[in-house]
Amino acid sequence: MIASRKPSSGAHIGTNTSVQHIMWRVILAISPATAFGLFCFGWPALNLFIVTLLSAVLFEAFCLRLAGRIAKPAIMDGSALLTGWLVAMTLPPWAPWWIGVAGAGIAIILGKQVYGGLGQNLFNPAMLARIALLISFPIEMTTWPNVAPAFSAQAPDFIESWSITFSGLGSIASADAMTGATTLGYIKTEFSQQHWLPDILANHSIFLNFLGWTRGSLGETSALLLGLGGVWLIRQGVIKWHIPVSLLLTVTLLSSVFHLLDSQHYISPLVHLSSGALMCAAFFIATDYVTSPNTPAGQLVFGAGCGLLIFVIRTWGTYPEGAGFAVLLMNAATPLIDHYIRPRIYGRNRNGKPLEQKITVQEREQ
Amino acid sequence: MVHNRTFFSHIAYRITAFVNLACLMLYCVKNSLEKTVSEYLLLLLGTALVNNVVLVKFLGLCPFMGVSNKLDTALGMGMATTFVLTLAAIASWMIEHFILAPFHIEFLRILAFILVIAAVVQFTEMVVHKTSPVLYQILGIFLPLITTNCAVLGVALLNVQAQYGFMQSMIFGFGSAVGFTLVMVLFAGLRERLALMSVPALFAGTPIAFITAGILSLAFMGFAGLYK
Amino acid sequence: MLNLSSLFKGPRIRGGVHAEEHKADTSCKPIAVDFPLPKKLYIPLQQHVGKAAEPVVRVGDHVLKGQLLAHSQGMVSAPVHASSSGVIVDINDYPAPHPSALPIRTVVVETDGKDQWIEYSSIDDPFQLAPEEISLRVGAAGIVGLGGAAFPSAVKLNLGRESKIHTLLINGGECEPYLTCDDRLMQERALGIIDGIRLMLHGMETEQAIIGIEDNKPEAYAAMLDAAGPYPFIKVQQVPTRYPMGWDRQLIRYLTGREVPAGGRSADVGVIMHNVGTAYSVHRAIRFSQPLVSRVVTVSGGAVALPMNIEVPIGTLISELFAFCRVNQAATKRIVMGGPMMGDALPHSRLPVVKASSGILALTQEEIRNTTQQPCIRCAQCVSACPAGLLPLDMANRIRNNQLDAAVDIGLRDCISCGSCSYVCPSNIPLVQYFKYATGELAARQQAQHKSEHTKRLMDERNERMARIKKLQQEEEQARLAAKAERERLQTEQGTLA
Amino acid sequence: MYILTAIVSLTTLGLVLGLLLGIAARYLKVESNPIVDELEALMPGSQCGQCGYPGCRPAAEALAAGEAPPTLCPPGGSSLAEQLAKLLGVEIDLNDVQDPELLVARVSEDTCIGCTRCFKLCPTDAIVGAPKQIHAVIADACIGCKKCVAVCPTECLQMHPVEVTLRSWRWPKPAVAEGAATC
Repeated sequence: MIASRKPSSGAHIGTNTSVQHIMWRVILAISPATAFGLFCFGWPALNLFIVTLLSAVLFEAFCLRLAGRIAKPAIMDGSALLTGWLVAMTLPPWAPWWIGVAGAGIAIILGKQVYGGLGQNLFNPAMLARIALLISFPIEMTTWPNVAPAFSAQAPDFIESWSITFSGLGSIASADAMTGATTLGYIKTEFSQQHWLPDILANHSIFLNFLGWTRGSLGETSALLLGLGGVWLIRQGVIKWHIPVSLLLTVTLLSSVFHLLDSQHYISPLVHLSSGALMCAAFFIATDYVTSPNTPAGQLVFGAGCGLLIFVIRTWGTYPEGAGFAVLLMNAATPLIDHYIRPRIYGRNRNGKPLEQKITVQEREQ
Repeated sequence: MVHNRTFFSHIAYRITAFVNLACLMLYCVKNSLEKTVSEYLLLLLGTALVNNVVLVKFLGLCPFMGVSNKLDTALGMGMATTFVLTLAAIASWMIEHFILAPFHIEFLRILAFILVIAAVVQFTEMVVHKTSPVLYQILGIFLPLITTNCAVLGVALLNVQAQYGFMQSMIFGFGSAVGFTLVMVLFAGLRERLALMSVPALFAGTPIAFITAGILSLAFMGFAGLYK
Repeated sequence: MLNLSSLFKGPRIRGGVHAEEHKADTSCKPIAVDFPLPKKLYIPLQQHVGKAAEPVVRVGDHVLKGQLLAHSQGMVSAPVHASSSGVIVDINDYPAPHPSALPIRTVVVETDGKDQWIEYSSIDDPFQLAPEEISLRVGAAGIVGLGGAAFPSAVKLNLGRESKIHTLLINGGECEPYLTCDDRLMQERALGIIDGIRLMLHGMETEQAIIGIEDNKPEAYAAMLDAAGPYPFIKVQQVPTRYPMGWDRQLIRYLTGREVPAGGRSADVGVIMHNVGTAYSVHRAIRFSQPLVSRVVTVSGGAVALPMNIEVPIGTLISELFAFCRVNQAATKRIVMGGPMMGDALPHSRLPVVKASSGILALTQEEIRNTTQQPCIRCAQCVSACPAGLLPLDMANRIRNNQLDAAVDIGLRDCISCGSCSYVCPSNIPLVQYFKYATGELAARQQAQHKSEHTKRLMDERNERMARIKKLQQEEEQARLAAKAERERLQTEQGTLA
Repeated sequence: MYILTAIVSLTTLGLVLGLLLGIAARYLKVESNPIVDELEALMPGSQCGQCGYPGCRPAAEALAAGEAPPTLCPPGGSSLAEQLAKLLGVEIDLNDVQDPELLVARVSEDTCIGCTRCFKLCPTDAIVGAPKQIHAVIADACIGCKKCVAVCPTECLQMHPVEVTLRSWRWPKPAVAEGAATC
């Protein structure tokens, strides 16, 4: 009767969840939105998507080999795939291939492996990659192609898409006819030319925007699908509701207050909520385990902080989309939130001193 | 956890001390107020976040890297620097307007400013040594080093360069100090978590701290354009 | 998924996990009493919290069932009795039922098969006895907490009487998966338990008792309800099923709404808690003055062909118990004494059953939590699972980096090692082992500190003694020199006189 | 003309500030450095000298002055190193400080001739015995300083690791997941 030599303690039984289990379910949750995005933007988007995923996995394998650890298990747990997927989702659909590779490189190497692999990074790798690219390659990162469903007339066919991805947009003649600004970018440029709200959004339909039929990043156009994926993930218990709810609530509250005060200068909450980037940030980027606080109260504060920063940057900042910066800044604040917001320990008050609930003898007499 | 809660009340005590100091200053120059309060609030936010003295103007990097491995010491250092910076901003404005300008000896500006800053730092050192010897022991060499902190002299010179009035230069000094403390505390939280991680040996210690500081400054660029 | 309903219904519950119970295969069968008397019984002298018992018998003595083998020593201790009649063959060191299986002084009784009780006088009305007499008899019967803590019950009874507690709590929770011995005990011997509770109330001079039973044991609840019918001061209450509901402070907070202060005892909030098994053995001890010589043990697990609850004499070897229940030895990957969440993994089965072993599990590879560790992804499932409100991931992080004091700062002392965090961890990190290692390490450092203070005192005393001796020698030296000089002076004077 | 005003203004400024600092210095007087006493209180105080300083007080002063690392005291082991580092606010690498391997002397009865040389030397009087009688070592008092082993003529005094009993058994530290970066 040989039992394990090494004495093992703690619970001898366990839930059979594992890291792979969680990662694959998150990937499942974001696949509908990505599929819709790939459908909207056709072949070039698919090329970019595959290039980004591949380079993410290759970079991860390379770093693990460099660190002298066998790469196979770490690759199989899907974390590199998920990071690459999220980076791809935030890129402009027709971006050149080297944007995808650079994004994946920054996310995996600088965002994760430098800190020591899974579970050790301080900042969300996908957002780090997006911000680094946005600041270093402003042109490539802000050319938004029109929605051209895969098999419709104006969609580039397979060969054309190959040239778009691998030799840049300049290669095809009618490049500028095919691109334009996203809703938020358009509003910001209009504001700078002193046109005010009611007439800018005259022909803009919030519902189409919400569905995802608009210019935008590869996987972040359809707020509806992202929202559904997020709710499913909460139902599955993979993420908690605290961060998405407090983030969306803060953005809606702030935007409705400002919209009521001055509807000419501040866009309505519906326009805010219909942007896919906000939904993706709320459900998939801000709720990244490693870089968000670990207590529900802390998560509420984290979500509110993200919402506030997103609103501030979108309204007054130079960059149209504030989600990336907001999440990075709040990731920097997460250790502080964890340090000061802790659950109350049983038998201790908020300051950690034992409770003075001792029952005096007289009290027991009556 | 136990000690940081008492430290929390310690900070609250210091903040209230600064607040009534600020109110006192505000009161004695109230009549020279020509700008509205929201103007000052915007200036404060602008200096603290938008052009943050450490992450955007890259001033005061040596204490930022040197003292930020523990949250309490970072907070202590931030408080000490705030105390020095605000006093230095006020003193430098006075020297500029009452001594240098009337006698046209602007060429002595840096010398005079350094003299005042050194005095203020020496005074702060005595205060810290008296109030909390533990903090004094932990900050060690970095406390007198505030004199050479380029943020302190930098802010004083920027005040003069931007021809800020008395109120504005004080708000500018206080704002950049708040920005400094905010970033110090954020960075200290990050480094405390880094210390518990198994970072690859190649990056362990200072290299990973530099990378993190770089990413933090990248994140602060999000505030660009918020305030001209 | 946490069932959120129980969260809102009882706002006073926090954390905990919902483990699948695996109780079905043993909770339907009655308690088996047909266990063949083993040839040898290995009865350890230390089966309780506190000092080990001191043997009063010698090798070769013939003893009867229930006869005192070793009396208790000091304040917190419990006597040990013979589980069956026979001859003492050895009093020596044998492996203890502990993960390390290190030796412990054990009395080995070779049974003669007669299983003859020592003569005892059953008293007619125990309620005439003085309360102190009740806790004296409970102590003499060697009764300890049967829930797994094995704290001598007499000490608790005295503590309860002195601190005038107002409620006696009976823990019928049995929240650990696989274990059903309390459940069957309540269903079959409810009257004995109620009688034991009344005796304990009398012994502690308290007015009311509350029995907490998890709502996944309806038959036990029904049996206890009608057994407690005639006594209004004994209330039976259902509690939500969520591990660790059986943790005394969780039950106290749920049933009485009060929280035991950290570092304090449950008596500080006027409550004492006992297990249902303890109540039953108090009933047998006072009514029939039968010491604690046997207990109901749940034998279950994937590798057990005949899982059952069985009344077993204390000191039976687990290997014999496994043989009786036809356990498939090859399939057994881990033997666990106690519940699967808090129990100890035993290295082999040639270890005796003791007073605190509420269950013996033979787990197969599928049932065991898989041990391939992965890095912590800070998913904070353990934070929401911790009933004491701690941060298991941060504590484990600090312990891994040898910062034990930092781990104590964020609440290591309040960890009850209930296993909920390592149960839910998707990366299979042995969190509870980190905390047990850290607590053990801190205790070791505490001892080293005491030892260094002790040796410092010894050194100082020795140095003083040496200094004193040297001073004495110097004084003698001077005295001798002075005497010599005196003698010489005398001689010179005599010389001059002569 | 400028030189004169420059010199005058700067000197007056210096004098005024010096005056202010002088006044402040008197109010904010601080006596001796309290840190040294705290450090010494933490030390085991066995004046063993293994840290290279003649005693615990000089070692504490060196620590306060920053000349010595907090890991200077081997008997204190990692717990003392951690406490010293916490008080001094210094960052230390705890893994290379191993706790001293606990050794205890034991007399093998058959070869002891009762020469009493060892128990005269033992700093903590841990060895008991009389001339021509077999000696014995009290395990609790022995600090493993190995002085007696050197002086025993018949080599009967040997150092043995303290053997683990059920009470002193400790849970081992779990192995770090091989998945996490081990380098």
